[in-house]
Amino acid sequence: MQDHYLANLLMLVVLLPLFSACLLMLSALFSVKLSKTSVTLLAVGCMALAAILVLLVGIEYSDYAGQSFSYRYANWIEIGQLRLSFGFYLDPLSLVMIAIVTGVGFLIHLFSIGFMQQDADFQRFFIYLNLFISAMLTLVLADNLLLLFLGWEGVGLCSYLLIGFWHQQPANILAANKAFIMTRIGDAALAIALLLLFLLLGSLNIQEIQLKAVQLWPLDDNASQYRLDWVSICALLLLAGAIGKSGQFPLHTWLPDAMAGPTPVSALIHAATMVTAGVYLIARFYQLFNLSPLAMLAVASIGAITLILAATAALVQSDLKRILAYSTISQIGYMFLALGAGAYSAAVFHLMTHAFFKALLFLSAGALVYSLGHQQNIFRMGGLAKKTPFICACFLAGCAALSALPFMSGYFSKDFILESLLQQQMYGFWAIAIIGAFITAFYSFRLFFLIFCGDCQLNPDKKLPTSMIIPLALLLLLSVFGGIMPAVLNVLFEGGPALLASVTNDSLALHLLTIATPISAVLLCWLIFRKHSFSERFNSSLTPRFKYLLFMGWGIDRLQEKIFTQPFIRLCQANKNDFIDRLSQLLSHISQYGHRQLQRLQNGKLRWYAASLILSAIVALLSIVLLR
Amino acid sequence: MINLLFYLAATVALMAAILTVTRHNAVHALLYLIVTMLAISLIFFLFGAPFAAALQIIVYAGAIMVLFVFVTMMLHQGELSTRQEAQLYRPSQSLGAIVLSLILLLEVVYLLSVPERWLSSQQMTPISAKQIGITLYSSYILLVEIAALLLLTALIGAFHIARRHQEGAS
Amino acid sequence: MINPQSVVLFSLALFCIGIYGVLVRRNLLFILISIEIMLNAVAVLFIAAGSYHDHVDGQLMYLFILTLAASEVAVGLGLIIQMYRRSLSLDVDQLSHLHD
Amino acid sequence: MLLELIVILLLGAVIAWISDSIDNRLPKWIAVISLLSSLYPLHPIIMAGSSSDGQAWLVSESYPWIERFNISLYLALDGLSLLLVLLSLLMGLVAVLCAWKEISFRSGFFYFNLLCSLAGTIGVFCALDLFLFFVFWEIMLVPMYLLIAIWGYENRRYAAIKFFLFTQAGGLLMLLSICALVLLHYQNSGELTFNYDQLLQHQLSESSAFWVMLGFFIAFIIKLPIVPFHNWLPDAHTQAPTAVSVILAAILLKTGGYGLLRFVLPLFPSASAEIAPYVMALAAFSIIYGGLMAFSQQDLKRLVAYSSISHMGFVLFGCYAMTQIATHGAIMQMLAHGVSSAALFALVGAIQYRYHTRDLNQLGGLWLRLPKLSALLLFFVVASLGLPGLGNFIGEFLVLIGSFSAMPKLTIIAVCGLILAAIYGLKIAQKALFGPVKLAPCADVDRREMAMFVGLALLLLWMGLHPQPLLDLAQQSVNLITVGVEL
Repeated sequence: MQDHYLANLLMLVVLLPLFSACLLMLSALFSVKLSKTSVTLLAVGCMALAAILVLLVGIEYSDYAGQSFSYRYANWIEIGQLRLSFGFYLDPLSLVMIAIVTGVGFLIHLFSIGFMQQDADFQRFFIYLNLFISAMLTLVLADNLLLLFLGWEGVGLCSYLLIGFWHQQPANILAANKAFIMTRIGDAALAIALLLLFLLLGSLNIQEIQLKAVQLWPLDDNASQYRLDWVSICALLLLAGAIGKSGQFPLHTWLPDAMAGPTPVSALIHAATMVTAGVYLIARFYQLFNLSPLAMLAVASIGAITLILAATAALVQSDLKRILAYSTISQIGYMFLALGAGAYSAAVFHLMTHAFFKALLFLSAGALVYSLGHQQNIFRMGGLAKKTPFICACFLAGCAALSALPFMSGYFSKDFILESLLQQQMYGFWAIAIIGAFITAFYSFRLFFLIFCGDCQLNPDKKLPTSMIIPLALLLLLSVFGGIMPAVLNVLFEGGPALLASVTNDSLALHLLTIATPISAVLLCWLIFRKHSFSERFNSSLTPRFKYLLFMGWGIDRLQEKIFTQPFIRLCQANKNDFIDRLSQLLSHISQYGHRQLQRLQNGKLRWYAASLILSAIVALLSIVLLR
Repeated sequence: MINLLFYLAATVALMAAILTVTRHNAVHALLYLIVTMLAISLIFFLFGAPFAAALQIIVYAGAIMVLFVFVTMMLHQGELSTRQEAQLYRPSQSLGAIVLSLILLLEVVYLLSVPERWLSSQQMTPISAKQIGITLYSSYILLVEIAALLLLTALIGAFHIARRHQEGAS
Repeated sequence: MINPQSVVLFSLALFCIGIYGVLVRRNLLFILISIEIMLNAVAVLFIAAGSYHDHVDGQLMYLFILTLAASEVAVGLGLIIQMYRRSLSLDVDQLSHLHD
Repeated sequence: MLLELIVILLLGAVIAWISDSIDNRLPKWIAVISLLSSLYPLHPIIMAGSSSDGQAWLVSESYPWIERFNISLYLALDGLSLLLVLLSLLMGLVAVLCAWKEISFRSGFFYFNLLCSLAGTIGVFCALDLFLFFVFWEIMLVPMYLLIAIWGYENRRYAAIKFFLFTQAGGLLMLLSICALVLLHYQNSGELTFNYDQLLQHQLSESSAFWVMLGFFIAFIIKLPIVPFHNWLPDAHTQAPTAVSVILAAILLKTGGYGLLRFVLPLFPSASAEIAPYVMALAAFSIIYGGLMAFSQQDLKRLVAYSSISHMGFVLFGCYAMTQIATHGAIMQMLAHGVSSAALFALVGAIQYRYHTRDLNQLGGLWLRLPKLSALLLFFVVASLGLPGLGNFIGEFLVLIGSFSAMPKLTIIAVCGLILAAIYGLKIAQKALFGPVKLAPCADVDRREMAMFVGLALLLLWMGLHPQPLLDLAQQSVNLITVGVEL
């Protein structure tokens, strides 16, 4: 009975946003005009309801004491061995995820009411947003890989639609295309992983897969550790899927461009939820990944590379949202690093706090952009602290959390990651993470100082509506205090390092280092800012070329374009007229040529005919005589 | 002797034929053609086919040639062609034909002068018209029908083709 | 006894003269005349073969050739008349515009 | 019952033609009525279809025809053909709706040809006498040629002749193969028969089976079409009027897949198994090549046509993987592609009807002008690029997962086709729907179009979310196909 109740709750959580999206869509298709208020009520109302239902789910689920709960609603496909159903799987991990999705999602919905108020496509925006929420919830709740894939592609589609929301600018559409296609490359890898897992293990149910994987490929201590065996291949393919979705190196280049979408979208999809789907995927398959040291190393390496790459790129950007995008990439790199270290709880913890503070940062950036009339260049801003104190406070909290200043939410999670790295004796990665933390703190406060300190250049011309202030305030609280409840997350995974393990003596010094790093970065940043050394242009710097390289995100974008995109387009252009068609036309050309030649024989000259008649008679006679 | 007669007639036929195809004037050509026919007719006679020889002269040298001559004359109607014809006519031009025919005539006279010679000249037993008629109307009756059809068709066709189109189709 | 080889050679020579006429002359009338010569060459061969084999068929074939020649001449001359009416010329090469 | 079905359509065709002289609005109504009434003889089969009781055919009937050669009107339905017949009728309806306003020139003859072609197609799906099959195959093609040649666009004669030559060449090969098959059977058993069931029992020697199979195979892959023989399709689609494009994409291409499943695989199991790796490589190449070509097109209809080639590559891929799942996938892919490509062509036709252009460079910013039509176009584009939850995905997914065990490397190549699908799919959206407005305002979709498109969209959703009834219906046929192969 209780099962049914919980199952129905879960289904409602997923269906409510879908229902509102469908309703709005149908009303648009059939020309039923809805006022903005009713659209708001429907979309945000459903979202609020979903968030409340998740709360109920949480309460209900507490009875299960960490046991997983799964429920099959209906069969999907059933052919022989292939049995797929619409089934949800709830465990602490997915609970945390749906809580983040609905919670942050609701706040961002609320924020969007104000932000999108003036937009003509108000209704379309909320259709996409609700659709996204529903797809994302399907993704995190799915009990089999195909349903997960459904959600996975669904969020990709919504992301595409929302990046290209303002579709009249061709640049936005290009960004949207880029996002969809690059993630699609990852998705193809995920699809192959799915095929491979089904072939090897004969199931697509996530839990079953892991169970069978553990039985089939027990971790062998004697064998060489970094072997490319089947489990590694599966794990690496899953990783490739995660890389695409989560904007990790080398498929990260779409994410900075994705900032073309409306800011709430950037907050929801490209910071808080969708891009963390990759982290979720790996966390969901943690048993499988545990079986493959090679894949774990790959996860950690990719995390480390991305973390440094994106953080350094963020150092020199001038566009407010681009900085935040690079910072997101970098923070997800942290999560990957944690995953690679086996610290799944740490990764998910960081995912959660990151969702809070990055949503806060994006939303306050959105509020800022909104009140400044769509100005995004940070070098045009300055001294806004007095004009917009509330946004300033939000931003400060967000930056502090991002930089992992002590006792902000980001501090706990990042500290936890660093600690797990030490526990796993991954000192190289730990060093990278520390450097990354330093850079992170540096660029966040560069951002903060440039916007809010110094001389005032711009005047905000709009007041924030309440619907924007409330979510900002709530997120502010979450960013500051969101790190104090990690104990819940301890039950997420069996094994792996425990959360906030007792601080041992030998790591105390290192612990202090993790506290000191961001603080010193902030101080350094302040010094440089006082000397007015930050500059939008590149000529003032000692190494302008290097700075430009950083500005271009290490040139990876260019490289990809040169290596893949342009040859691809050139190939397609070259064969635009289909050479096979040409070949078959050759056939018709040959027969036409033959026709013309034969036509010349039929010239209407009687004597020519007589001659050829006689000639052929002679040839025929000769051949008869000679060949006999 | 018979060989000599044959070669003589054959030479006449060939020469006449060559002259036929090389003439510029159609009437001259036809004249030589008639000579050719006559020579061939003689050759038929030598081969013991008197019926064929007779037919050759009657139908070919007679009927068909008359057709040709008629047509040729039809094509050269009018004052102009008459005047041309007057200029063109020279008795000397018929000399070749006369000589060739004379040779043939001599041959025929030689043959006919002594009946034994005529008979002995035909080593191959001559085939009489009666034999031909019997065969023709027994085993070849179908071919006769077909030939009749062909002639009828040719008759109608020739009539139709040569008719003057009054409607002014062109 | 007439040598069969010489008969065949004679017939062939006559036939070739006919061909020569067909190929070389452009006047339709001459072409028709040449065809007559060719037909006669064939007829000679038939008659000769018939009498060598002492068979009546040779002369029968001659009869049919005669029929054929008569029909051919009739139609051919009709065509010549028609052509002359249209173009006032008997040049076959001028007829080539018929082909398209 | 099946004969009635075909006769109703042919009768409707004749009446439509005649009625044109009374009023030129009559033919389309008659077409609709005859399509709907042809469902009547089908309804007991559909009722019975859900409860399969292990028999090979859901319904079969046979009438003597040319007794001297033992040719009969042997018609039968199993799950596979029932599905395709239903698809044909439905898409026929869609085609008529597409032609509703577009065709005014000699409309009686148009609907005559349309219905004849449909009748031929349905005959192809039902016929189990090989000679009858061939007859229907031709009945289907000749009206199609006329439809393209008379009502097509600017370059219609070229396209029509190309279409005709390609398919006719295939048809000729098939005829040769049919004759060879029947004669070989006659030599071995002394019984002259064109009957499918009897020929199925017959084992050919290996070398002759290969050549006979090749004739059928080439005929069907020309129809599908698969890459070296594909080039009639873009031209035919581009030049054909919308309704004909719909029929062509939705149904006619499926006869190729059907032929493979019904004839090539069961009749020549060992020969098929032998060439399967090469065929799958060809199919994978077709998937990739079609995708690449689709991307480089400027003409919207051409683009969709090339995408069809890519999608039909999946059908061939699934057929020759010779596993149950992949065969199911091929069938699902045929159905889903039938619906989605029909909708895409209808939408392109609707755009062309409004703006008289299919050139992607001249379109642009359509979303602001025709928001509903654009939303629908986007939906079907997304469906055709294989979004999970819609029919095409189920087809592709089943094909891939079924083939992976057979040919892992080729399957991975085929998966790359999904990336290409995204690339060319988004190109449509980018060039036609988004960007600055280039076109004048125009009336958005009307009620007729809306009903049609929403219906198709719901159908795709149903296929994507609850494909099980379709899979169950096809199960019997799939068993037949794969069991033969596995032996």
